[in-house]
Amino acid sequence: MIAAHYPALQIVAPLIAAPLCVLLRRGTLAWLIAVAVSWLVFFIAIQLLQQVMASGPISYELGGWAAPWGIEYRIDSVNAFVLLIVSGISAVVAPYARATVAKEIPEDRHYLFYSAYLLCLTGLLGIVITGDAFNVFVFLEISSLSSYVLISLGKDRKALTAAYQYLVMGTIGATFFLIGVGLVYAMTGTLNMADIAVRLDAVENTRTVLAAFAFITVGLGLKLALFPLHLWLPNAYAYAPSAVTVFLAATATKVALYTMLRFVFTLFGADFALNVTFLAGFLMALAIVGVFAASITAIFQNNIKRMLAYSSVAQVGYMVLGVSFFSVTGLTGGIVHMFNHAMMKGALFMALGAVFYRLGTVHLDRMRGLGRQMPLTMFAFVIGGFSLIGLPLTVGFISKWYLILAALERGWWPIAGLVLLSSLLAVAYVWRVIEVAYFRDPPENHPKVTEAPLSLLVPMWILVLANIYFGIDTSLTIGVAERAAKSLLGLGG
Amino acid sequence: MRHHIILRVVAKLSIPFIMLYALYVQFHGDFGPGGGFQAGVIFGAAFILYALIFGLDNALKVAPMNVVTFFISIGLLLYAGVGVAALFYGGQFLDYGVLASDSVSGQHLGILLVELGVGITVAAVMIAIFFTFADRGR
Amino acid sequence: MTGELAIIAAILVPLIGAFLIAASHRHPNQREAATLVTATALFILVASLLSPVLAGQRPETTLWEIIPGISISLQAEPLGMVFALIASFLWIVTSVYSIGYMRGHHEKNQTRFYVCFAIALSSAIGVAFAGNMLTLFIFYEVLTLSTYPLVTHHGTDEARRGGRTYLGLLLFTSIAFQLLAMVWTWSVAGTLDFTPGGILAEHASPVVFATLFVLYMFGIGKAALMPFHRWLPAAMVAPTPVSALLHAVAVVKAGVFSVLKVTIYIFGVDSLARIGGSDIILYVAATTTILASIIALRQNNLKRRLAYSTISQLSYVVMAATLVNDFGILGGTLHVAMHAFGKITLFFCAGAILVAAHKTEVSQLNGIGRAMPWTMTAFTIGALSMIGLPPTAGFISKWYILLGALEADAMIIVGVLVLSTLLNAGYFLPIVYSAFFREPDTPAKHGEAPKTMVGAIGLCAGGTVLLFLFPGQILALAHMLIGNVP
Amino acid sequence: MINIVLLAFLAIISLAIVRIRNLFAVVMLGGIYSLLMASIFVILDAVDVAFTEVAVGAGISTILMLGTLALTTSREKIPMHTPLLPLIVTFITGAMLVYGTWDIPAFGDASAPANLHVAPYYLERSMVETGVPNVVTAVLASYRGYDTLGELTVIFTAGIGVLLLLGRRRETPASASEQKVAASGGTGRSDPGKETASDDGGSASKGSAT
Amino acid sequence: MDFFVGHYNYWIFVFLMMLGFYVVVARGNLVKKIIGLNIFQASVFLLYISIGKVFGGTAPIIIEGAGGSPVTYSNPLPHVLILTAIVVGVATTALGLSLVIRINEAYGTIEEDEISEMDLEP
Repeated sequence: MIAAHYPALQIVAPLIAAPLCVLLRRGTLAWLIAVAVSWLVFFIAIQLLQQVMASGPISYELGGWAAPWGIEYRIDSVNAFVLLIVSGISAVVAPYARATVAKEIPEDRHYLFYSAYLLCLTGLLGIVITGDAFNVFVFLEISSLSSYVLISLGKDRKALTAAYQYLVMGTIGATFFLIGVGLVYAMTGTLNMADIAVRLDAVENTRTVLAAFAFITVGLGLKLALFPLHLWLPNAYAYAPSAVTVFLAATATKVALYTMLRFVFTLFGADFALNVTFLAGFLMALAIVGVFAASITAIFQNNIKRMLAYSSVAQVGYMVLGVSFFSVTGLTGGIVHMFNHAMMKGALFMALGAVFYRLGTVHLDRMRGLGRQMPLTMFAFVIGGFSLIGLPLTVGFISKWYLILAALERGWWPIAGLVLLSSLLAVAYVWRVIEVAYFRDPPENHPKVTEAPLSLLVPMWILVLANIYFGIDTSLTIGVAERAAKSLLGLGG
Repeated sequence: MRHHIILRVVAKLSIPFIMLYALYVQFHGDFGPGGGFQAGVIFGAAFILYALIFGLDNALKVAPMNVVTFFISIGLLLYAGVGVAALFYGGQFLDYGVLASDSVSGQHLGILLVELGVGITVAAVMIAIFFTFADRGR
Repeated sequence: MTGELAIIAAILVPLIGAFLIAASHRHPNQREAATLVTATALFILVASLLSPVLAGQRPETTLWEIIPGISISLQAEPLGMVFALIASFLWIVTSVYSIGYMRGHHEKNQTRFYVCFAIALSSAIGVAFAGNMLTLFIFYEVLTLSTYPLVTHHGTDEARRGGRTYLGLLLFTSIAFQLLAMVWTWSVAGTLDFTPGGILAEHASPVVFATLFVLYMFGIGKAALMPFHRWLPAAMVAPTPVSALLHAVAVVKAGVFSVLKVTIYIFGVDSLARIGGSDIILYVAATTTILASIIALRQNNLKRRLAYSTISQLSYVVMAATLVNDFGILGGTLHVAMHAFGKITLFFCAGAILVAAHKTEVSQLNGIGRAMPWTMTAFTIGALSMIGLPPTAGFISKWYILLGALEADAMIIVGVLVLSTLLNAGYFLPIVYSAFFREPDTPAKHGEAPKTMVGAIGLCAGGTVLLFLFPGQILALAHMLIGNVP
Repeated sequence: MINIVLLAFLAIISLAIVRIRNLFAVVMLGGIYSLLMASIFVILDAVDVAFTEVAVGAGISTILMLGTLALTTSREKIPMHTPLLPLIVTFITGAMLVYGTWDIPAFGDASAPANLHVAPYYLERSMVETGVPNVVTAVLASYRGYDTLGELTVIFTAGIGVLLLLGRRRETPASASEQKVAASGGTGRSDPGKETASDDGGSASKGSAT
Repeated sequence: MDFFVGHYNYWIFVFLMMLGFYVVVARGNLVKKIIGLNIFQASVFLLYISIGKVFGGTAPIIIEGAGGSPVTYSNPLPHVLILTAIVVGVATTALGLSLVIRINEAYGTIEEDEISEMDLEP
């Protein structure tokens, strides 16, 4: 009986937990709740994924009102997978948060912090799970508002400006999205995604629908930090509290990309996107330029968190590139890279969080000789870096493989070449850190640092091992991603 | 402004009525315009007015911060609680129909409760935000 | 034990060894004992595979699927056996040698050194026994990464720069060309398994076929074809045992081995001969041979001279492969082995000279033969082998390559071979001459290097001669190889 | 017709908001903007929305703005250069929207898809199914109750956020060390600070009333 | 003319949207940006409500016993959506303003260019 309500619980559990944290007013309790809830939603997400893979899409009508009149959850292989990513990351970040939060946030705010964290989780899950276009907007705002707050809690005052910048750009993005949905509603009279998909065909060639498409993609592009719209991301990730950076970097952009996929493929349909708009071309160009611009910028960063933030922009480029092929292989690559990137960036930012925990900074020269002082942390960083570069036996390699394959399938071997070259840029910026950490002597004038506490190392290494495991056994990731890609392209699944 | 006798008197007189009006808006929302959200804002406005006229300290005496935050959570919990209750009565989440013997009165009850939840949280949040803003100013 | 198990064990043993070494980092003796034991165990394992392979069996095992349709799979076939045998045998020698060297030279981070060495060996064996291109690629990359810390071992600015060049070039070539070629092959042929006669011929158009061949050849940067050879001299900053590892045991050998493997099992010799596409590389290799020799001629630093000599010697193998006929393959395969022994001898000598006499420049070697007779005799043997004169192993392989060139009646290549032989003579014999027949500038106050080192040197020099006298086993393996080539 | 006139006013007011640099005036105009918007909503039969817009736009937002101005400054600096890029971006966006509205069903058209597909169901059935005459309330609280739950969560988030950002600190050593901000705004001001805030509010609201 | 009447609302909405958007992207004063954001969002409310208007319709509150003459109502759905949107708007404003206050405390200014100058010197 309870299994029937898993979809609702997925969202309601964190949603109820958030005010509970505020009621209890105890940091530790709030943390325990956060951990418990994260694990619960992770468990539910696994159940849902199995259910979907076994017996097709699930629909859950909220308030018992049938679909076009009420709001429904619609879970298929695509968003079940994204739910798994988000909740999985949260399940490892929540335990990780304890130590770093204790260090970075005044003690009397902890319960509020965890409440905000849970709200962010609620928002992200809510965006992914819903089958209603307007409902996406509501939960988008929940996640956005909470992430503005979370980011602004960073120790550096730049965190405030970063959060403000994000707030402005994020709100613009959300409002664009809202305009788009409004226009769609004006043309179809419905807000239910499936319903829209059906009724759009009739009015597909009107200017209004075209405009709607433009506004929705741009709006989501802002949230996704697609190349020219990425300006908010680097500072936001660089100055946010460690735990927040890990969580957002691993989940937020993925969710935005998922939403874009959902609207482009499910609502408007691949043919519309390909033929009426020139989306594929745009996306590909932006993706390529973005990958190179961001990677090159990353090479010149001395604040390593900032460096990885830029690399995140580049990685978003890879995902979008995969999507822009509009082929099963390409989409598979893009979708699986969502998962893989969550793994690698999670691990990397966790390692940096541990460094920050000990050093109080993530500046490159302060990391000299860290390979000896924090061996486990830095080795985690190394493996994460390999994964970022796309070396074999890591998840990064799998993503690269599919992207190149997709390019070659279409006969666009120059694209494949560019992808490979860009991954060499990754070598450049990853190796700066590795060299400094392992082949330089630690600075004398600074006190000797020791290895990070276990509460940081364990979650970090869980993700590191995930990087390796899913790099050598891709049956789960590729399996789901391929099916998701097929379902998006309307080839069943 | 603490010295403006007229203002004080007017405020003293009007605030109860504002609150009364808020309640009216709250519970008349089913029939006329209005509902939990508007009611909450108006209710909050009453406190804000109080704080403006009699100063923040007195306002905080009437509505201490931790009480306000308590209500912030309570409202949301009430709303979500109604939804969960529906689960226990064997309906979908937020399906008020199952809350009472017959569907319509169930709906009625549910709507009443969630609107109340909305009202509480909105009012509390408005008060909290204004108080923190004002508090920052000193 | 069965062949399948032996293959897997051969890859696992060095890894286990690495753990043991790391575990005993506080007790040098225990650590080095672990190294030696592991090395010996590995050699025995590999040798145990020899007889079944010679008997015509192809023990193979498929582990799990990495990407739908492509698995990690291992197979022991003649070519791989040659490489594996050399690598595992020379590891023993190198370990013996490096114990003396590292102690005599008081290096730091010795544990990291031995651990990475073991991992490198494990991956080298993996390359040797790879059953498909993906497996080969994976181990190839692991080899690159595990040798990087060895190259950067000293951690000085120069070392870091060298390391950067080393890693940069190897990763660049492998990712930009090899990976691309591999994915392309997969999307064209739908398989990456190494199959006698090749997998591409019937799927790819001549243009794609040729393009892919070029991509592969440059993609295998470890074969040091110009213009991607710079990493080899750059890696000279590393300690001598590492140079030995790079030049003889694992790295460059993995390169030329992959060249042969790809030529034979991905493209197929006769398909290449029929469709063509190999000529470009043939001439690139020829040019590399000559240029490298000329550069070597002008190097005064002994190790750099050896490095450039290696580059030219590697191109022999590439040439041999791209002659695409039986003798070529035969010669190439043999040369992998023969050059290994010759070159390791030379490097050990260079190291011994460094440790004992603290000399690095060719010009300093006058009369050193008096002080270090054993070392310099070994050096002479190695030099002869490089030049390709009897009674040394180099003669045999070079002979077959020559035959190959004649059969392909590529007179240019014949000319190249002759010329390069002269050049080799030109940059090795003077050293030998001045070492024995010139008066020392200053009376030498040093004797031979530590015993372990001299022992290792003797072993290698002996090997070089023995391979000339009894090339039987390796020859047999190589012959099976052309047996496979229809 | 009155609709057209009010909309014109709206446009003018917002132009003024863009031009004027005294932020107090701007905030007041913002209040008027909301009032106008609300009256338009009334004309467009959206009474609930109008109600809310007044309460929020003219009420809460204005108060918050004034509070902020009291804590910061009320003069906007004149930028030295007129930014070109924003203009271009704005015009592209606007052009795209005008283009988009070309095919949109005419305003007030009863046969527009929006008024034919889902909405009629609510108008017909809500009374029967929920017994609530105010259809907006019915849809808000029941048919799309989940949206409203989300909406409430947004408000909740805002509350938590403001408390996290500005909430009074219980002086623990942790928070003391955390005091990175130049204490100016935090502690420097004394009671009058708030007084001015409310004072401005009072006078200004008189101003808007007249 | 009909076309004009039929699209007037939307064009006003576009105009307001542009103004608000311009203020947000062009102005350096953080408070002004927030105000711009408000105009920007409010314009969208206008869009939705205009979509929902039906000529000759009345507010969607069912009048009891009006059985005889069928009453036409305006579309309630956009109203619901906008109620939510307004709330989201005020929430954003509140957060934005509190950020502005904190920024002012940390930097002593709320002008973007001055802040970025301060951020340049580490």
